Amino acid sequence: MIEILAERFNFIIVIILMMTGLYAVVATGNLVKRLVGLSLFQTSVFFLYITIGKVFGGQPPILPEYSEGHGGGDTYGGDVVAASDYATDAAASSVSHADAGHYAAEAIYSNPLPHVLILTAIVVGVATLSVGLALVVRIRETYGTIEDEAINQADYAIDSARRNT
Amino acid sequence: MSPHLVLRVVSKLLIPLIVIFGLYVHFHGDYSPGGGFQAGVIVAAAVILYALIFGVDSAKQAVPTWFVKFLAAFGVLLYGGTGVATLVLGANFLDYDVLHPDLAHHSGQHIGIILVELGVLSTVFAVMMAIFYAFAGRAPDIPEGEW
Amino acid sequence: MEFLASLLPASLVTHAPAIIVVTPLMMAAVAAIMPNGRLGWGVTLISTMVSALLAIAIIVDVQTGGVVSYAMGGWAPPAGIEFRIDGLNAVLLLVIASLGLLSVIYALPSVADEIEKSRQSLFYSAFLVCFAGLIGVAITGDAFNMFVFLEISSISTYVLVGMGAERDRRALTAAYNYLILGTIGATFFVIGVGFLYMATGTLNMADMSSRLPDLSDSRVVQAAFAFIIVGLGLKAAMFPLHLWLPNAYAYAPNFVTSFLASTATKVAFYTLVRFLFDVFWPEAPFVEVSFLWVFAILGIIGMIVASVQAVFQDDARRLLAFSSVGQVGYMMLGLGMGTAAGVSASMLHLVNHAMMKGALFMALGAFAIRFGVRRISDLNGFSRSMPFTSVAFTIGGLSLVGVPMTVGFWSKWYLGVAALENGWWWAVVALILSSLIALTYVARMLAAIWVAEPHHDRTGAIAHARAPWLMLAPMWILAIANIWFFFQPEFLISMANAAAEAAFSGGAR
Amino acid sequence: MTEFDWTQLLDYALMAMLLAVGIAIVRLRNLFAAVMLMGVYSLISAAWFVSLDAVDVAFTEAAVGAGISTVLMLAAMLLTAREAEPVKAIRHWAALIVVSVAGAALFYAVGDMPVYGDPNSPANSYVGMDYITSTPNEIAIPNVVTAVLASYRGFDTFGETVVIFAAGLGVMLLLGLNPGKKKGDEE
Repeated sequence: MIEILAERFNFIIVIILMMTGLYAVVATGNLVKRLVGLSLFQTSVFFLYITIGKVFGGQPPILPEYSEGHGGGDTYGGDVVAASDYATDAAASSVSHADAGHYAAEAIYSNPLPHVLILTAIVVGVATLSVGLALVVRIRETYGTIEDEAINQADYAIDSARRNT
Repeated sequence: MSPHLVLRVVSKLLIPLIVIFGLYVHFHGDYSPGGGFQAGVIVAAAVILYALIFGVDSAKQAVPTWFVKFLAAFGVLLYGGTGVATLVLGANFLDYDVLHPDLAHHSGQHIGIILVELGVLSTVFAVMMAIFYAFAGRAPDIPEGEW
Repeated sequence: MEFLASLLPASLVTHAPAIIVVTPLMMAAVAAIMPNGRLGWGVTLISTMVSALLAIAIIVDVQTGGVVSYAMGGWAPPAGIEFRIDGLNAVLLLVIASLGLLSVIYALPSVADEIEKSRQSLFYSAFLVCFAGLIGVAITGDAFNMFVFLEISSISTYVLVGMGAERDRRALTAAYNYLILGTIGATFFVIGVGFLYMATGTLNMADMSSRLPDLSDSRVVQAAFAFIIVGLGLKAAMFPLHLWLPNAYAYAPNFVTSFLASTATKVAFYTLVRFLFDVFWPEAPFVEVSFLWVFAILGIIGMIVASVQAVFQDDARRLLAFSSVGQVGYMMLGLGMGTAAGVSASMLHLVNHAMMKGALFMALGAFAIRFGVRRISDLNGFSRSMPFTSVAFTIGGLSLVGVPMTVGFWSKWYLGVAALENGWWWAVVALILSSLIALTYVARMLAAIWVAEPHHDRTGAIAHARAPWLMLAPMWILAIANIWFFFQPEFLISMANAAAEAAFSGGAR
Repeated sequence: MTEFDWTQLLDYALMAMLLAVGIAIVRLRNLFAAVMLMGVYSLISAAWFVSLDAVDVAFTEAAVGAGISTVLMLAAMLLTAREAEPVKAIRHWAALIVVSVAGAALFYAVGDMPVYGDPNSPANSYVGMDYITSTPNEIAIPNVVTAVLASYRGFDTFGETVVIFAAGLGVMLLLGLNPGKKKGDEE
């Protein structure tokens, strides 16, 4: 059992962070604090996706630059290759277009797909946070408080006042 | 000696560099980490720094609110427009190969990616500015002294 | 239908799935920079018309050619994003496009009355983004793309609900709570999709369903199922997860409520059906048990409890919002049967409920624009002053109860027949019981409108304050549809059966 | 985890810091400190993303997460309140119940999850890796993440741009841009 968990400690960290975020959202009465908990909860989802895509010994999924001119325009192609030597420290010789596909298979890269998904999720998180904060500012201006018990009491007072007019 | 003299001088030097770095991140997005989002946020950070030091009203003269609203809409239109252009040229939505005849070097893809990232850059920059103006414009509730 | 579809050039129809989502999004950007509200409304009307026409073209395509698949960016499905429209989401397209168009026609006077002048064009832009998001969720075939469109429609919905604050400040807290619960629902959905990606390695739903059956004992897939059901249940206002809905629908602007009540929860219900039947597969043990216990039982409890809560409401729109939660319970019951007849009955009820609630909320909006009505007691004696609106409201109310001569009867009938086929007599009892409760709260409202004497202080203004034409027309189109589809139900029933058949045949099997 | 490579120690340290900062944020009542710690939390997560080979995500998380979110929360906090009420006992226990149920569902599934960093786990042996082999031939740009972001899954990014646009709309609608006073008050 410990062996299984030891190999997957990243998921355990993700789950603990997820639960702290969820706890903050449910427990706190303060509206701003609840949004902080919500962004904590969303950030832990980012870790879940990225740790899926991690490959041991892998590099960031950025292929070494290779020449564009495998057909015409060799002169232009040559410079690019020369300029890009510093990028291919691992690769022995200069890399032409056809080799790039083959070369890419040799080096180990991490999975690029979760990175793309998480770029989207970060933006969604910030969008939700900014709309939430705009609502909290408006609530503060109309109700004068951002504690949800006080807000409920204010609404309840108006309701009961209206009910017996 | 106006207040924050050191801040003013340093920021006068820094802000253009930040904007240039933002554009570098955008245009170098094909080769190194970066792209529309990061670039938009960096350029917005530069203008927010300007607003913090020289006051929100002077920032509003530099980047007026109607321009921010227009730029946000322009970004979405630019992105969608690239897609509609590929549709008009006969391929599926957002299939950039039709944008440029030279298929060997995939220049259609490169053009499409740069255009799309420009759309993202302008929308993200405009929205970050809009959010900053919306929050910064309202009277601060807590008096300065109490920090 | 065919005549309308033939209007469009062939090249446009092949790209219809992309254009139907992109037009509202780009028109939203155009509407945002419009100088005044009327121009914003014009842009919105044009783009909803275009989307409605394209929706008809796609539906005709689906009926003739089976599944319509569109690869975004020209990349084949597992690598690129695919739009996939079969019988199941064709029904959704029909509902969203038609109700969206009618709501926009209804919008001009209602928005002019409730939203401040300088913000109307931005308001229409937010509506267009929500409209495009709902269509996107309905027709995308990629799990993560569905999350992106879910967020697009949700964020604009939070803003639209929050805009009700110019009339009633409680709209702000309603929008805030909706945002928190909606975001938790969307994040649970993303966790579920992440687990499915972890187990299958792909994000395309059709591809995912071909790889899932041989992973049936993997606990990751079971956890993914649980998280996706809770996430989408939150979005669909399934019974225990519906707490955000009553306040959100009650305090939002009237136009927003009439659009959301007839489309938003329906789309979330569709995603539940899509994931249950097309991504997961009903024979799996953990899915099998969920049918009875999660969907059927919770559906029935939801029907009864929400209808009872509706009876005790005194705010007219909150009453209808609680009844909406009850109606979602009907759909969940149909889904919980797990049979083709059950799913077809729930899809039929989905369309019928969209028509009923659309008419009801539009009528309430018309009452509100003239007299700013909030409580049911304010509705007294409205039949004298606004006869047309009252008749439309009555037709909608009777259809809600399921009285013969209205379309609600058929959905209750087919739900009952499906339940009996399944041998669930207790489901039929629950159906009848909740219909009786629905009768009480509808009768309460109709009595206020037709029987009660108007308030003394309004007799002067009550002479004949008819609702503006732009509000009456869509309201009456829906009211007439409620009756017409009772006598000509074949079209809706064939669409519902095609949806059920598509649900069962989709996916791996 | 065959031979012991030292970067693992860095990962352990970052994870420990993340946990500590996360729990501190939840327990703090002073909102100013919580917002500052949120910025710290984003920067540490950006650091861990770098060691997880997710350089684009680290860049975005640092710029958007630590930069803009912290500025936003500070501005909002300036406009609202600086101190949160203590958590009531009833809500504390309700939260613990919800959290333990969700946590149990997650821990139940940990057993079958692929091993951390396993190259032939289902996720790392199918669509994700195909992008690396097909990008040189079909799009020919080095940064595969940008290729997937803008071209293969370009429609996702279009949806994302609309999400940011919708958030901008929302803030403009709810709070208004309060333009310069001299040009007539737009509100």
